[in-house]
Amino acid sequence: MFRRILIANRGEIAVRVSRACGELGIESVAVYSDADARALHVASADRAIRIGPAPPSESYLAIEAIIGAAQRTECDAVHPGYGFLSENPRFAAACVEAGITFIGPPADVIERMGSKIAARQIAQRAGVPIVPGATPSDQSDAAIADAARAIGFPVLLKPSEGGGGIGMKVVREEASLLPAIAQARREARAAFGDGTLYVERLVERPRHVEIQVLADHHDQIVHLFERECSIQRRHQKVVEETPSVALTPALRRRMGEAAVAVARAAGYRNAGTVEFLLDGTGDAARFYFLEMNTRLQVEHPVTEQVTGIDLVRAQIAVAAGERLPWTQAQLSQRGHAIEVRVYAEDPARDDLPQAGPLLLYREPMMPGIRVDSGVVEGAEISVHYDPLVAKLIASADTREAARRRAILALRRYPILGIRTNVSFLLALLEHPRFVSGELDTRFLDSEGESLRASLDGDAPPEALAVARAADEAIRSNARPAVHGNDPWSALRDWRG
Amino acid sequence: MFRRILIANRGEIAVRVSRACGELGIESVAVYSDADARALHVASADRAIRIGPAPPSESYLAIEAIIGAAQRTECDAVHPGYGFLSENPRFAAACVEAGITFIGPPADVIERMGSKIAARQIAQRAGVPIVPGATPSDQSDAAIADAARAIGFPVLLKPSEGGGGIGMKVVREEASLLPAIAQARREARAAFGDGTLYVERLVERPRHVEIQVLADHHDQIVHLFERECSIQRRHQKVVEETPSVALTPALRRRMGEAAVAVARAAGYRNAGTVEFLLDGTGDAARFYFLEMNTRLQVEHPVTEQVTGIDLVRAQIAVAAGERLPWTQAQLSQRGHAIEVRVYAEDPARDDLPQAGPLLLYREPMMPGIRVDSGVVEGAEISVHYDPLVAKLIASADTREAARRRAILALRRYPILGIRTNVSFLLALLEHPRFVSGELDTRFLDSEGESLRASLDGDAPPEALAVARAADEAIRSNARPAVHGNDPWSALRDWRG
Amino acid sequence: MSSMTVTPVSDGVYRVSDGARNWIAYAAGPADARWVFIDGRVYVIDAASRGMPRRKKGTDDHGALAAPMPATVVTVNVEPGQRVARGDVLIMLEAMKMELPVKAPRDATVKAIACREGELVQPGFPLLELE
Amino acid sequence: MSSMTVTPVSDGVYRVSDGARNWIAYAAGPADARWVFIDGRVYVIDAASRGMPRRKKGTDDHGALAAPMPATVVTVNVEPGQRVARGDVLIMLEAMKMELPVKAPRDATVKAIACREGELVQPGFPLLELE
Repeated sequence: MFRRILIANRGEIAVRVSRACGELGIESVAVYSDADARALHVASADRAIRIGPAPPSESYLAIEAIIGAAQRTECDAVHPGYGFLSENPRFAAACVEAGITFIGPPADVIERMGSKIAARQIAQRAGVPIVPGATPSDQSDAAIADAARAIGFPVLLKPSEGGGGIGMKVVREEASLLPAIAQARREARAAFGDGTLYVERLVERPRHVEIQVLADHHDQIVHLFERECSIQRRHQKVVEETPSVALTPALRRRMGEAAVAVARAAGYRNAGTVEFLLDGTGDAARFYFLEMNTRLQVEHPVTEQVTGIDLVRAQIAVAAGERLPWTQAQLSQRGHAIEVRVYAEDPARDDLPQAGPLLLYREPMMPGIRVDSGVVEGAEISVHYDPLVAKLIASADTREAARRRAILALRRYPILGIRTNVSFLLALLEHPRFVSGELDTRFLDSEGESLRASLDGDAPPEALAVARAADEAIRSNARPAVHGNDPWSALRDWRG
Repeated sequence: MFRRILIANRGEIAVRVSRACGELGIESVAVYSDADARALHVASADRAIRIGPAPPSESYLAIEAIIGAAQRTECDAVHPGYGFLSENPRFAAACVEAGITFIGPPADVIERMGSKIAARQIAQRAGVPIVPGATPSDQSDAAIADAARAIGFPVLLKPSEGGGGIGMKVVREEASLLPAIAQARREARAAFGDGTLYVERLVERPRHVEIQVLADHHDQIVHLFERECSIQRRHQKVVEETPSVALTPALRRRMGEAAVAVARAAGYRNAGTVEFLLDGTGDAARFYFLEMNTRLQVEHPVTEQVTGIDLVRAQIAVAAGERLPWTQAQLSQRGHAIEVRVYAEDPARDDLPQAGPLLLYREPMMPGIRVDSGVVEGAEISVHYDPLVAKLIASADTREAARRRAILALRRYPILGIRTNVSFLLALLEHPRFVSGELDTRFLDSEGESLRASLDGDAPPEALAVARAADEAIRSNARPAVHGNDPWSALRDWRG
Repeated sequence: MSSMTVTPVSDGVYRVSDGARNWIAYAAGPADARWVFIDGRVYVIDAASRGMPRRKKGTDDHGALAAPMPATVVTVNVEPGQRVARGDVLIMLEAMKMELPVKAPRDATVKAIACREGELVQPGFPLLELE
Repeated sequence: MSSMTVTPVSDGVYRVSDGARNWIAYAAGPADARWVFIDGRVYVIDAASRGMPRRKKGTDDHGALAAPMPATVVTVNVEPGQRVARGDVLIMLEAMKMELPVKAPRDATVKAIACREGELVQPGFPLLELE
């Protein structure tokens, strides 16, 4: 087992990993930028080392600085968390060159699965379907129309160079096909200076369902079942849960086997996630490989809650060469878990990210509630990094009980000083379509406005009464302005 | 289902029950004494009602006051928590008379199982063994000696009127029997004015293992497996866990069936616990019925964590007439959970209870950690009630992982302003006998001193450095003396 | 309006009661922007208007649109004199790894543009003016 | 002694570093009894002796034994003039549902008894005096 692990990340995931190290008796080393000198992830680790100024490119993305820190602190492994360098094959390779174990898959696997084209080829070779589609080499109207007919309606015409939905056209029947091709080509040319079109089968109302896999260095691969992450906005997940209401035991087994097949074909090692688009629900549903994330996911806790497996501990054990201690048959799902992501953002203003001090911040502590966070009251949500404040995970025996538990916990989760999406999450958890589980990846596009509309409202009498009482309390008892002028700068170098 | 439940308790269990109500969409009504007007359990409920002055006899034990409060707030049920009136048959009967459902067993069952003699008779009728023993009607030396021989060595001679270990004599062989009888009789007479002796089989190094049962009003009874509570001191449990390392599947099944048999023989309803003394470990072990607790236990969370069942929710559902939703075969244990009780007491001074303000109080929030508490930073641990601050429950896939997790969490559980047993609990969790699971009910008697001895120690340099830094911080930033003079008394009756 | 009793529980935590219902509430912040949390909702209540609350709105629509936070100007999509419709994205900012569209709060004509692409702007910095 | 750097994290929370090791620490309380928590241990450090800490002991052994907290006197087990041995239970108090034995801190003779059974005593109240 490792003696000392450097955690090449910040925020909640750095705290999460350092706790796993603590439980394993491994020393943890935090790295931090100047903006994070007072961050919880730094204080939580057994050692801490500055790696650069606030901008990620000069700190959390600076491969040399991080490798140097790991060498100076004599770490024998590096955990990359998620985001930042976690899917950077150059970083994984640099760790190996420096004689440090990278807790994740080998660099070549990261590279391979990081290429959408290569990853899809691997999936296809493993017999796992991808969404049917092609960029016809003959880009004439007739050739594109033939390609569309071969794929079958409804189809999506996309600029080959595009992204983010710009210039996409849905074609549902033969009659509108040729006009749509012409229009799509014009728009593609206008937006990207290139009229080449990609033709793809349109999956209507798809769900995002992903499978967690775990592979050791002894050719054993298991999956830890699914997570449904259909509630997303601009490709950012907001709510995740497991099990998915859309899966039946047979479908779950098929998807699990497909994910393991992809991992095996890729030569995968450690924890990873195979993302699928799910078309329909139940035994008759079709699923298509989307991509593979070669790292721990933000939403890993729902899997931990429902399987009883600690994924971070498993990652460390696998990286240290241990065998997976369970066979597929020994793994099971029990109960239901829902994760909601608490973001520093203002739902009333286009989800504008918020930065500022947490004047008051109290996490709800109740049975079945887990909060993974990297902040404490008085901390500052920095403008430099992503606005995730915390993940709240509610677990219970049924989906409905977990949903109610999440609601109760959010109602007891005061975050003051910056706007957050807590009230938005509450409205979402109470939306009839969420209650019934009728989800698809466009849920927030179609329901977001109505959810936001429910947020406005004047302060009720009880809030006004508290505001007044707080006047009195603050007058007699001035609470420290922790984040006003800095009384701390004089505190260095006390001799102990 | 109920519309509104009055919680006839305070502290962590009142908070726990009001959260279960919130999850079920049932309104909760808190009761409070004058000492608890600012308590968390009061603020956490949907309604709150004062029931009397601080002494329990005039508030939390005042049956009339509580029934009156339930009637005034139009509650249709009462949850008694544990302690206070939870095992008082007059209270259960008074609820029924007032037309209010008592969430617990019927009054006559409470009464029957509250009598040690009646409870043992029920157990024996149900075919469940009790520790062999008798009070010979002939109290001559010869008759007592015959009784001792019949029971078999080692035996315990106890004053029939006694309690708390005073005047007890252990006899291991024939040779010392008659002198011991004479001495025990003398001591019994001196201590209690009555020399009548009770002769009992001595169970050496017994474990305390209890079985959780749950019975609905449709004759269905299940058990939710065991809890081992051998770590206790003066009959107060300190650490509880499940599963017990002493049980094998066969023994677990036998004990579970015995507990269900006792519950069935008693006409039991709702959640209850059958306590056993366990002699030995594994398939060959013997177990003896001790008593039945006709209420929720303090240590119920470990069962919840390992079975995935919410016991408080189940109590409410059963009291509302619902059927148990699972058969025995559907219930299972997964992983391991350890609960440690955090008490306001000073381990360095004979565990003297501590009262005072929580100057700083931050609960550790990490994966697999649950803290059930009834306090927040700034609250006051009152002299009037029991010194339990919180219960910390660590869950993981193995006992060792749960133990390490509990240790890590206690190391991140700052409680300042009053002494607590946190450092004692840490020493206990690291004791080689705890690590290996070699427990018995005299563990703390035999190991307590050595555990306490490890607690002393001067402040290390890092603590001194922090104390100095805090001087600076406090000078520039005077933190409010929340519990100094009362600036709050003027805050009543704001018009909102 | 009903009579409210406020009982402090601890630092920043209050119990509010209207005689029947009971709430746990949290408050913090300065008098001119007191933050209050009750039951999952946050209210920012200003001192002057205690009893006359208003949700603080982002950019007051006085013609000038300002940066809401430190951000980089990614694109400026309009020119002075251009007619814009309510909801049009006028400027795209980037901060905290996310794109932040600055939208027209109403139909209007662009009067002046006060930033350029690539520029780092501070909160409150006027980005452009509408007529 | 090594050089310690203390960095505040937030209200009452500090990071301490000796250049190699790192700790998260919590502090609260007045200068004459500053409570510090590090790694599961609590230290109460007085101002006068910063750098010369002592664990605050309960009853200073000046002969008089005092009640540690508000409590009821359940039994008085000794009489004036009686010889007692270290560890003997002299008085049994009850508070917070628990019995609190007041034990002899050393071998001594009871000089005077200042309380009686059933009495409610306040913290610091002298219960009895040893010679």
